[in-house]
Amino acid sequence: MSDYFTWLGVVLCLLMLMALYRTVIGPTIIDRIMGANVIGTKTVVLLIIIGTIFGRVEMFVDIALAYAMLNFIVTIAASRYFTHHKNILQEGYGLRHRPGGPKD
Amino acid sequence: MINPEQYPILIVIVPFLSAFFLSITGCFKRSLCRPIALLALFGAAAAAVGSLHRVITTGIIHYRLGGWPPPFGIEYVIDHLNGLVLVVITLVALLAAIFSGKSVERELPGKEPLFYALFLLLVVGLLGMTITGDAFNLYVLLEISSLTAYALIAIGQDRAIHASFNYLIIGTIGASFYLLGVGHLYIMTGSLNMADLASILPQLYGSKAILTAFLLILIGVWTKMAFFPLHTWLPNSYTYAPTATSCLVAPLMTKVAVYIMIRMMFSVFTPAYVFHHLAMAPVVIWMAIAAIVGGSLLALSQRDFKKMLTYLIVAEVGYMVGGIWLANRLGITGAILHIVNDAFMTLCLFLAAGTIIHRTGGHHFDNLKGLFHQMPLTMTAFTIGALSMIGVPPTAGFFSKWYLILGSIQAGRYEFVAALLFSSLVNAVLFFRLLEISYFEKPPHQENTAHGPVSMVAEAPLTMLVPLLVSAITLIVLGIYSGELVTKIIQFAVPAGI
Amino acid sequence: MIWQIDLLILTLIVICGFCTIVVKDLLGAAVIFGAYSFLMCLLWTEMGAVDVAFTEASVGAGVSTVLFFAAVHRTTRHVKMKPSGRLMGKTIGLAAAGLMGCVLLYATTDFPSWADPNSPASTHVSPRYITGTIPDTSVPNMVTSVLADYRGFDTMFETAVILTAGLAVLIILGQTGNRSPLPISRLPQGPITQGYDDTIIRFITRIMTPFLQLFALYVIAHGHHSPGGGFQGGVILGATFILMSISYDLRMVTNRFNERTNLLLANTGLLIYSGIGALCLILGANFLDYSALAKILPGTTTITARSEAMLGVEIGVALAVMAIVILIYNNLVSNGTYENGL
Amino acid sequence: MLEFILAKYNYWIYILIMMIGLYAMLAKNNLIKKIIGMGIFQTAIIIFYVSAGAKRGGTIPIIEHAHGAEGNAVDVLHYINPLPHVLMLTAIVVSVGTLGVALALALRIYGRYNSLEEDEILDRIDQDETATETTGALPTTMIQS
Repeated sequence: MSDYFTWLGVVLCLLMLMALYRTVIGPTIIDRIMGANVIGTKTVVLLIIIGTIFGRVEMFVDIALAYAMLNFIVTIAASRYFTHHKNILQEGYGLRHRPGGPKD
Repeated sequence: MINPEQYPILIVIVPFLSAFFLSITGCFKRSLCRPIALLALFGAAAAAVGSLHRVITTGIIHYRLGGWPPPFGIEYVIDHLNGLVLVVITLVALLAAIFSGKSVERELPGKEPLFYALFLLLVVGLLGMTITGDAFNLYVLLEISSLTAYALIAIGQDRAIHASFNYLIIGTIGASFYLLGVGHLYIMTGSLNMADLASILPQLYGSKAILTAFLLILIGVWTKMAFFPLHTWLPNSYTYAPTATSCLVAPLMTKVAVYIMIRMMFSVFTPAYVFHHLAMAPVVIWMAIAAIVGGSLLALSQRDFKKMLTYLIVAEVGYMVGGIWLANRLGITGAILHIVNDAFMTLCLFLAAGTIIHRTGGHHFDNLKGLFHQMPLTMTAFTIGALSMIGVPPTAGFFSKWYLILGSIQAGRYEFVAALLFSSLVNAVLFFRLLEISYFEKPPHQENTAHGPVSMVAEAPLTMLVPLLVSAITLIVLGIYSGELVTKIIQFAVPAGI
Repeated sequence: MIWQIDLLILTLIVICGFCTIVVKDLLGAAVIFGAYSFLMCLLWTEMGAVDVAFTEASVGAGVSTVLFFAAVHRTTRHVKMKPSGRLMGKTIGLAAAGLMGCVLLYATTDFPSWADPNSPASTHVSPRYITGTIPDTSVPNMVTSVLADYRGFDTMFETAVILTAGLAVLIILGQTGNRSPLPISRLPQGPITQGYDDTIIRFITRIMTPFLQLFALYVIAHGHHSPGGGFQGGVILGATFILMSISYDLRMVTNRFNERTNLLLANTGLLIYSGIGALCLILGANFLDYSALAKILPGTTTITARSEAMLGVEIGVALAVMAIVILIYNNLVSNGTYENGL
Repeated sequence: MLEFILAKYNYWIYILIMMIGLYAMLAKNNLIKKIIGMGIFQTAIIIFYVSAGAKRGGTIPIIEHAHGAEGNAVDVLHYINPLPHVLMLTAIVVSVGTLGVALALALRIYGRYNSLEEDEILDRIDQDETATETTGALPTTMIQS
């Protein structure tokens, strides 16, 4: 049973790689925020799975709860930024610098 | 009445508790802040002197925090070395606090509560680093003293913020290296207590991880003390810091870092490991020579006396590090004596500089013109500090330099002797130039009124003058009694086996 | 430890860390840094360091990311590119990093294997904590007992570090802007100024906040038996106020927690901690030797007195941390003026 | 082979992360990037310590109900070493404190020099200094926000 959860964890980690790809590559900031949010959500699940592997879930629930809440705050804060600065779709904030870059 | 057994903890706890008490009082009544700070520092100084006295009469003091035995809990250890350093820190801090009243009022209006709370926390950090017998506890206190120092420097003028940011980045690298070094020790031994580490380490001296740990700790501490190639953060941050900050930070921060290096080299590792097993002493001595020569030359090129003094600190750090790595009794005695002397020398010079800045409003050489006639007492104190820095007997600076020279001759390091003499020569040139400007040149701040020329600069207020004069007198007293100091205290502080 | 997950997460962390410093957008960098912290939290959990994971989840992933957003909001998002610039700095950076890497790599050859139960770190001092925590302090969570008792002195200074950081932020940012001399005791009471009517967010915040605060109190009080404690609880409490200030307005929080209140709370928290220590001193024991408190706490033995005193200490820590988190956020997000928030 | 990689993998990775952090702190031009580098640098040390505390076959360092109570002995091998965790709690708290101060400094620098790029800031500082030296006038770029 423990093996099953371990490999479940591994698969989730691999899935996280896809979200990480979106986070890293962008191209817009919204993609990044979404990607980070997905990573956060997966982390909550993984926390519980790790708890199951250790056989002491009750100790890990608190962390997962706190985690989910703070993830919420981070996402809201990141979104809130755009009520002040309206440059969501502007090009030039990617990994590479593109000509005609952003004007803040 | 408090049991003398509890003196060690009082040294740290009195200013610590007072910092919060002061911060709370500051929310309601701002004028109470300075008296509380002075009282706290006075209490700490009394406890430190009491502890040093107990060390001299009864031997090394151990204090178990929380009552836990050493490798499991944190332990305070006071021996001859750190007892002396503790007294120096508390006295210097007390003098700097007395001095700072007027300049804080003027430079940082409305911020007294925050300033004094941070001031006390900085002193707590320095004291805690000195007194502790636990390698990790030292890191936490290192961070307290660094964070307060960043903040206290950043509120200065001109480029202080940028200097403080640079200091923060480099200081964090230094502290992290120290932490990583302690981690390497921990992973190899499983202990954090210095005495316990010292008992386990000898079996592991061949280990590469232990060598790395030693190097990491050394580099971390060197960064904090601004040893030559790592000194770049120091001059700007100390120059542009507010007067009250630089009077506290400049005399103490580098000295405490030197103390930590001594503690790590001799109490965690052993002289046998450091000097015989590693054979890196020649390299370090050449680096010290570079520090002395480089610091002196850079000081020579300045037209700003506060900045000049900061470069001299870099050179003085070279004295102490070089003296310790000479690996003989005389050299180490000289280095330890120089920690004490240099703390008071730097204090004296920075207090004098602070007074001059307070009165003339700038730290350029031009501000010094004609000051001898306008501020005779201040300039006398400045002269004593300068003579001590040059190394003229009977001021304190002469004796530590004497020991250092004797030590280097004994070790056969004539290049170090040459560097010491060169630096004395440069100091002489520097300070005589300053004294010449202040004695012979005409003051610029004269206005021709109907009643003839009136000077706008007067002697400093009493709260500034008294600490300045006390520090200058201390220099002479330290010089006269340096023999006593060496035979009563310092010779026990030099590790056995040298 | 679970090695499969360990390997994967470490690899992901390296990718995240690398991209954080490469990406050309500061907000994006902050977001990726947030993801980096999420992964860190997983790594600690997987290695069994639940308390560290909890702290990372609250401090690292939560508060520090929000602080980055606040700073980017107040400065700029844009990183300027200079293709040829700073060759010197890059060379120094590469050389220093390379040299350090080589030295550290050289050291790893002597390390005991990862997770070796017979390594010196696991056999020298730590067994005493594992076997001693129940008989010495009657606290099952040995991280709490080491944190607040065996090495309680460290923790006191650690709380002082947080307070120092708060005071430092105040004194640094207090200079900007045209605000009244410190400390601000009363801000102009006014209607909420921002015109964005985020009904859903506000509604959810209104419902969630009491539960979150209750949860934070639980974390503080239950730290003896499960992961958590003063720091984590304090940060979560502080984060709820940050949440309110984000979804409503900064004014909403500063009207309740002005600067003076925050300073008072933080200092009181630390006075509680060091006061408990000093009380032991007055009762004739060493500083922070909680067993002396058995004389004045009714119904305790020297052992359970330690447990009770730890709870008191945790409450002090939580107060200080909560106040300072709010203080730092408020100052950073408004550039020291308390005018407008994120 | 797997054994060897497993034995040292954590330590290799912490070195790699530390190098990334150090490089960012020293070489990056943008102040916020430097601060992020600082965060990465500090977390690398935390990885190192926590890895040192891991123990094969150990569970989390909270005594289970069956152990310890009613005179049952606690098995040392059953629990992970708690000491590095405690130390790293301290380190995390220290790093968030440093982060706060660093960001506050960055805000002040931006307020004054209107830039986060190191070289531009240095240029402006130089301008200020030459301005004060030649004319004695107040710095031109003194923008207090």
